[in-house]
Amino acid sequence: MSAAPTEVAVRRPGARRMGFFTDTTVCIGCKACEVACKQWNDLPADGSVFRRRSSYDHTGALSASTWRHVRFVEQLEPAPLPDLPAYGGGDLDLVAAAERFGGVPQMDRWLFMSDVCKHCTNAGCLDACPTGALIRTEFETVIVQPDVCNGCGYCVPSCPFGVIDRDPYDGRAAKCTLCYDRLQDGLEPACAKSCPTDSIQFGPYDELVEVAKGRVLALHERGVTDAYLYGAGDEPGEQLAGELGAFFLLTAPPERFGLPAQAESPAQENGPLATAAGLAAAALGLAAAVASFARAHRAARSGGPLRAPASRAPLGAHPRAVRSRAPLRALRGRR
Amino acid sequence: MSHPSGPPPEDVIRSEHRPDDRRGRDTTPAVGRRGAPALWRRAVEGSPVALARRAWQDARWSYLYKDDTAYRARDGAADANAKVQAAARRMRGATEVPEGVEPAGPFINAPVWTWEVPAYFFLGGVATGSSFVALAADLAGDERSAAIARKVTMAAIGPGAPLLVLDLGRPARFLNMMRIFKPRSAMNAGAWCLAAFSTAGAGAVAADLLGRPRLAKVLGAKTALLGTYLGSYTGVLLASTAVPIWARSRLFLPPIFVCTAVATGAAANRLVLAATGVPPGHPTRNALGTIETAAMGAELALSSLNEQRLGQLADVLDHGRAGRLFRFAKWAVRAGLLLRLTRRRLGPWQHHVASLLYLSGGLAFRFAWIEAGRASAADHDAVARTARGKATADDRRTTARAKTSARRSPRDRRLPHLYADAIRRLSLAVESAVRRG
Amino acid sequence: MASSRPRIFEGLRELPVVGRALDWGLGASAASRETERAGSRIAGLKVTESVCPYCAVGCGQLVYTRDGELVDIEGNPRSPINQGTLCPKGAASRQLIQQPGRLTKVRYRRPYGTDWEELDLEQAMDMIAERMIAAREEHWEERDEQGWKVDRTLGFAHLGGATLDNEENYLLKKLYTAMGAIQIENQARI
Amino acid sequence: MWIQGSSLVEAHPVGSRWALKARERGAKIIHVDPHYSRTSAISDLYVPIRAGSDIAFLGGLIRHIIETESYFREYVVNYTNAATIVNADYRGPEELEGVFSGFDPESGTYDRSSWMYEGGEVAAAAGQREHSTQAFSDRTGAGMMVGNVRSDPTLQDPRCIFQIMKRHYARYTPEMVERVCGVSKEQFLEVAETLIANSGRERTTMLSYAVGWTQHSCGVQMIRAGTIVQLLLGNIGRPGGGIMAMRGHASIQGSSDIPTLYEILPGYLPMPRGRDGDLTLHDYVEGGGSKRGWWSHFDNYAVSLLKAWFGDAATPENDFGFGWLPKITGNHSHYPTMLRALDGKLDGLLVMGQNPAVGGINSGLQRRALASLKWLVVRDLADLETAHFWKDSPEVRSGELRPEDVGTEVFLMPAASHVEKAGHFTNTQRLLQWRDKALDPPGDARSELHFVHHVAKRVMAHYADSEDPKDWPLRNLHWPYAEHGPEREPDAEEVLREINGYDLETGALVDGFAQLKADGTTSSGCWIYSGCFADGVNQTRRRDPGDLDAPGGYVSPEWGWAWPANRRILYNRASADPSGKPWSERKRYVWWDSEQERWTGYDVPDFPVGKRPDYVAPDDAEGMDAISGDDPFIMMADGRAWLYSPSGLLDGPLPTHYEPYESPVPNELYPKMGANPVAITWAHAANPITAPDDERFPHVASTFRLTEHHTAGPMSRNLPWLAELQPEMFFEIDPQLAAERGIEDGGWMTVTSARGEIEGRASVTSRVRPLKMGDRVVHQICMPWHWGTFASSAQGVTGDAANDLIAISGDPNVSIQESKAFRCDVRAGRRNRESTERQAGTQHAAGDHPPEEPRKLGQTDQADFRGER
Repeated sequence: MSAAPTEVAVRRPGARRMGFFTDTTVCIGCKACEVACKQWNDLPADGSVFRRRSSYDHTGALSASTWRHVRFVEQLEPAPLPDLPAYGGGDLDLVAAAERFGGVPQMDRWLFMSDVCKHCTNAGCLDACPTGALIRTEFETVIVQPDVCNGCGYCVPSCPFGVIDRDPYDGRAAKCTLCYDRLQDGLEPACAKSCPTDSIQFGPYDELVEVAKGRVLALHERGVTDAYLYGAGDEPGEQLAGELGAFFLLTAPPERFGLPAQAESPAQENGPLATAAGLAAAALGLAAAVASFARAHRAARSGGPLRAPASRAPLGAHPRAVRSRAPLRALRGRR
Repeated sequence: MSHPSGPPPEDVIRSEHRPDDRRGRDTTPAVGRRGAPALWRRAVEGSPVALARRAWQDARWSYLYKDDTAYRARDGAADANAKVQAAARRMRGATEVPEGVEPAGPFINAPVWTWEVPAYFFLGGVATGSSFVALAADLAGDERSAAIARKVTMAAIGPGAPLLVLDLGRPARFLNMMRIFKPRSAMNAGAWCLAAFSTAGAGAVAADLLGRPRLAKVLGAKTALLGTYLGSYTGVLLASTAVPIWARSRLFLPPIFVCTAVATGAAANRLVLAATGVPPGHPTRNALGTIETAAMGAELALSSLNEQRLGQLADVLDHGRAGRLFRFAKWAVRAGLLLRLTRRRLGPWQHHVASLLYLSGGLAFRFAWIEAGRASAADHDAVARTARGKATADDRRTTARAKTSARRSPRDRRLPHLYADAIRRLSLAVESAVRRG
Repeated sequence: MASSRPRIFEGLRELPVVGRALDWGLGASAASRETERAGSRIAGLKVTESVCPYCAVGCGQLVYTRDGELVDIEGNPRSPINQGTLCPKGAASRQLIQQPGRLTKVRYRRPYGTDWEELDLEQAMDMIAERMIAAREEHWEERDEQGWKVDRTLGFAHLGGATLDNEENYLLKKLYTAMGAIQIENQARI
Repeated sequence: MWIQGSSLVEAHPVGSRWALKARERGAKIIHVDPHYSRTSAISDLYVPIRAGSDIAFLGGLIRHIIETESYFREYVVNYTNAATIVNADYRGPEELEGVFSGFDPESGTYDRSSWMYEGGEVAAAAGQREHSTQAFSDRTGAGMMVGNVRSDPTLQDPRCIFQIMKRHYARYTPEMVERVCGVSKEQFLEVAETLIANSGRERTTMLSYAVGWTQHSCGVQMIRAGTIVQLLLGNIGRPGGGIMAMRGHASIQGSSDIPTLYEILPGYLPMPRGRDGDLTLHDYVEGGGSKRGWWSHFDNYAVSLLKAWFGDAATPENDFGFGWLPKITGNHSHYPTMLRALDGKLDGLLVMGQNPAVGGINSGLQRRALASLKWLVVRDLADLETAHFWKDSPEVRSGELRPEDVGTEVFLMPAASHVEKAGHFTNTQRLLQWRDKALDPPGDARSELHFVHHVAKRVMAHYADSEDPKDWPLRNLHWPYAEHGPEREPDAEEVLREINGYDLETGALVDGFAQLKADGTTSSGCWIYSGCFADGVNQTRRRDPGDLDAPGGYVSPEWGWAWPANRRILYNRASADPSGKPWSERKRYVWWDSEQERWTGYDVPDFPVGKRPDYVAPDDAEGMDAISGDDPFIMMADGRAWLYSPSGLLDGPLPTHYEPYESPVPNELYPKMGANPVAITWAHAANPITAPDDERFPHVASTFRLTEHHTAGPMSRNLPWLAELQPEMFFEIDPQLAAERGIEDGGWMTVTSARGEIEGRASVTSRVRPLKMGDRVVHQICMPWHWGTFASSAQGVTGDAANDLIAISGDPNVSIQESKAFRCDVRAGRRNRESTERQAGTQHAAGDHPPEEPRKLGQTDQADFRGER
């Protein structure tokens, strides 16, 4: 499915939904996409640290200055270790294992996956943005308008995929634009263009989905039964954020790649219920306040247990209150 | 927001670069710029890109896996879709993370908000509560208390807006918050509500000072009604995120926040009124006492109920900074309740202390929830499990009804567009002014 | 699989007024003028066809320049070798040319000097030529120790060439051989 | 598709584009490598092997193919020298305990006469017994008399090459492979069966290697062994077959074709070698040329080159100036030159786009050598270790070198980048591709073309009126290049025209080397490139890919220009059977068109187009006439591919397994003969080598490349976008060894060798595995070598240089060092002194031989280890 036309902010005749199909089974983990993205969008390197147990991934995650990020998953064969979990890799302290079992498990697979903004149909960031900086384009992608964003940071926790982030120095939120500027001139996005093995494929969304389905079937025939699409081709009830504009072909559970098994725009999923609950509670609170006031005062007037010493005189004339006028006057005086 | 000290490294490199005088050629290092894509303008408007085929033809031309490969099955099998869907279901359908898979985070980004936001939440709550009190007092006929409560309301909400501005990454662009009206975004709605609330509240106070009690009453009532959203939307705001601990509390967070708001509002007013000479045993004071106690009681009840149903997710509520804050808040509240419910021995101060304890407890709760969110976002297992477990929790009752949204052909709204653009320009103008100044 | 569609939201969207309200602020009103004018910065620029300077695959590159300034380098889709793609190094080659620390003046370090000095290009060329000539004269061998005719100098040597153009290597080998220098080597030995 | 001794994906990511496409077309990818790399990740079959044991593995394949009779018999009999009978007194290592007949332990060299074909003989070209790379011509049997060699097409004769091979590899059984290489029998057989199943008429297998093979003490023989397998399976000269040398630099192929190498002239003409008495052009041609095959035109190429260099001054009377060319008398390659420098015997060094201070083997020694130069010229884009050694280097940090004590005068010159000058690169497939100039270089940055041109002008001016005969070449150097623009830049196309060559009578450009003559009426700067300017068009600038989807469209003959004569696949006549029909319709490439009586196909036929397949060369024929119609390998004197190499190699006619000269294990096959007996090392205290019995360095180390970095790093370490991708030097180590040594993943560890010690991060991973070799377990440590100690950019990254650990040595044929297998030890934690501190001062304590004189491992003695003991 595609986004509601009411969401589309820029309209151009004949514009179709465009997207990415990232096929991890042909990814070679070269990181060309990461660099090509930084080159075209002129983004800075964000620090060089050697990250332990990170295989060849030293840039960590998507950020305000890293819009493509390649994840590395070292998956091991159970043999020769007796009680090695079905999926090895990052879960296992190899040194400890070597000490415990005196064995070294074989590499089973080394999986590479180039992560990117998903350009969701139901986009959490888009729903959250209070300024309209985030918009849905004519290609049904989701972009931040740098001249509008005021860095409120609400989109950051609203993204179920941890994509968009606020730059600590610049103060604005930033993420992949699917090279909105290049698309205007019929150029494919920088990462897709550079990808040496076409692991990142770019094109009209519906065509990509057809290619992807064919790929899954082909892999199944070859015995790669783990292959599945993440974010496209699902039944309406089962879609990820109403289908992802940038979807993936994976061969391991999504958690291996830091992807949620299911996702939805938080605002759409929780907003209505929460608002209802909140308003109800508030109404209740207000009512309760009014009620307890009414009760107290009625009781006071009817000389109930809360009876004030003096008779029906209005509050202002209350003897003790008279004594305590000074502060009140002082209050006025200050004005 | 909190900025790292000093300029970003790439700016340092650029600033250290000495341009070469002898040759015109620009030798500034290409080390990138932050926060936005590079220039989105054509070098020559209306002219194409040299040596590039139009309409993404390059993408197709260079496409690697053509018909000469077995890259994909082409004969569209009848059950193709079913197979593809089944494959996905196998891998991500189960409600538990597969055995032996350690979720490899990070999955989501933690909220970037700093102290200003919870502080605002607290003050907003106090203001909401006060507005309620004002209305209640009015209706109960205690006009002077109402007038004071309205002043308290404004005193509380006054710093709210500045705090919000402070938290922005680009404070000078704060106006953009009202560039559009977008009910879908709790923050946008909240901003509008805050504006309306403050205006109404200010109006009411003004009316009081000008001795127009009737108008004051009306505006006060308006304020209180707006308060019903102002007091609850902060909870909605957090609940409408991907942060597990917030999202999974979507039915509880807003009520909890309302309770805190009412309680702290009442407590604040109780103290102020006492200070302004409303005697002990005065019905207003009594009412306020009842309200704050009841609200705080409800808050505690809801919180613990929520913790119960959150199960493992709630771990972040007991650990780290969030845990400490929560513990403090709870003990403060419990102590308050205790003081309230025991027979008074320490004179009027016993109840004042209780009110103070409620206030500090309320404040602590706000900070605690933000901290909890940060911790929860960093808890990879929690995020992964939450995503897997969507079928559980309160969704279970919702009936399956897959229906795509109606296709309404949207009318191009000219006026909002012009307004939005005006605001944007204004913001940019303010920003450049600030930059210059 | 557990359904995650936000049915409440979808449901609300169906409603007449509320439904419409849910989409307020999302349409055309949100787009800024800048966004509507967006386009690729290389549109209308001069392009030059080149070849990647890193490994030996020989990927074609397109170099976009604006009045003598480098704007963008990307793969050449017409090249049958890379079809527009590049590896991370090739994709970074704009930064190679505009790298921090790129030299634009001759740096000179005098014997026993403790720091760099700047040197005029022509003067540097003169000094280098003098030294090459001196080394040639000083170490000229007409015959080697076993009396064989060798007509050469072992006074100076050359390293490098695998990153140079063939034209450059050709002239280097031509000049060195004419000078009688034979210790000419490059990375092909490694 | 078979990848061994190369990591295609890591070093040539875009090359792997086509590997992936092949995989999606059903190809199987096999990767044999010491460590599991990104190449292994895309392979169907990954086989871990002990670094340096490849020949045992390949020999095992050869044996398996022969024993199981699964070789491509028709191909082997007709296109290779399998049937040829060899000299009666040839003896192989099986008989002589690890050496071939003719070994002289005294000099550690071979007298190769006994290796000859029966009836053949080698005209001894000048100085062939020296330890330096043999000329290309020599390797192709130049100067061979092969007129009346006998052969036995039934392959039964005990002295025919096929039978010799059979005996030679008889002991290379799967069990032996397991014991030597640590490759399990099952995996070995799987590889063998896959190769066999994918070779023959209908299918072909491509073999890709790189420096993982060349950088060994028997590197050339490893490649030969791979060649033999490919020939037995009929995979040479056919589409989807062949042997791909994946080269590492943009124009490293070009810099060998038009060499900045000491022992060859452009087009692989041998550099003249000094000898007793004058060497005339005639002697030179006699020694280098050949009566038969393509090299019979040797004189045309030599004379045309001299005409290109000395123009009108080169006349038949003065032997075209040949006599004035400098002559080599020994090994003047990179390492001996640096060793001379180390001993203060070298005045100056010009370095252009190379970083020996990091990329040079035993880089500590290289840096010390730089410090003892009088002057040093470095041309590069930015400052780098080689120019900076005196200011900051491990030696400076350790206090061994103090700037105020280093007398080297350094010129660091700004160079123009690839888009700031025009010119052409030759890529790894021999494809010449032109680059247009996109923008001017900044400031004083200039192209090397500009540099050499203006230096040349100064030098020639200095000698303009010298009387000294030795200055003749400089007085008469043909240097006509016009200058353009304010920077007075020469025009690269003018140079390319000279390389292509002229017909000096008409002044027209020649269309190919067939037109070159020996009478001085033609000129050509590099005969194999002749034709790159055919029809007066810069062929290297052609940019028409053609229709890639058409049959044979993948050849793209109109894109760039490939030497020779725009041929994309060499020896492509072999893609057709002896009768000229394609072996397989599916794999048709070049075939005989009987209607038009000519060879035709997708590519330019690598064969005389008119020569009928059934032409039989008469025994007394000379030149190309001596090549029969079914002899596809026209560069070889006998038109056959050589399974057995009677000439051209210094360490044996057949590859045989020797251990790396630094190996922790004995040679299972030839216990008496550990390493290659004729491999070169240089005795120098600063270049110690670990003795076989030395227990201190029990592990095998090997180096590899990363996708994110380029060679010695200046082109990648200083670019923030690349630096952040691989920020620190690291070592890949297997968990078992890590557990033993208490090394933890991500923590610091130190690797030590006889040369030095370097630190880096530990990457504890299953990507390297302990190898079971029979009852012995060997641990391998794999490390990238891209880091150096200096960064020219604030966001650049630094680290220890792997080459600080490695010793200078040499393959006997090409004197390339053994850097892919050496001995080391590891420990947890950081090093407690500078990487090369242990070697401080050794440059002054030279060994007992003049260091530039190479030594043979065959005659290794304790002196070699004095530096250590």
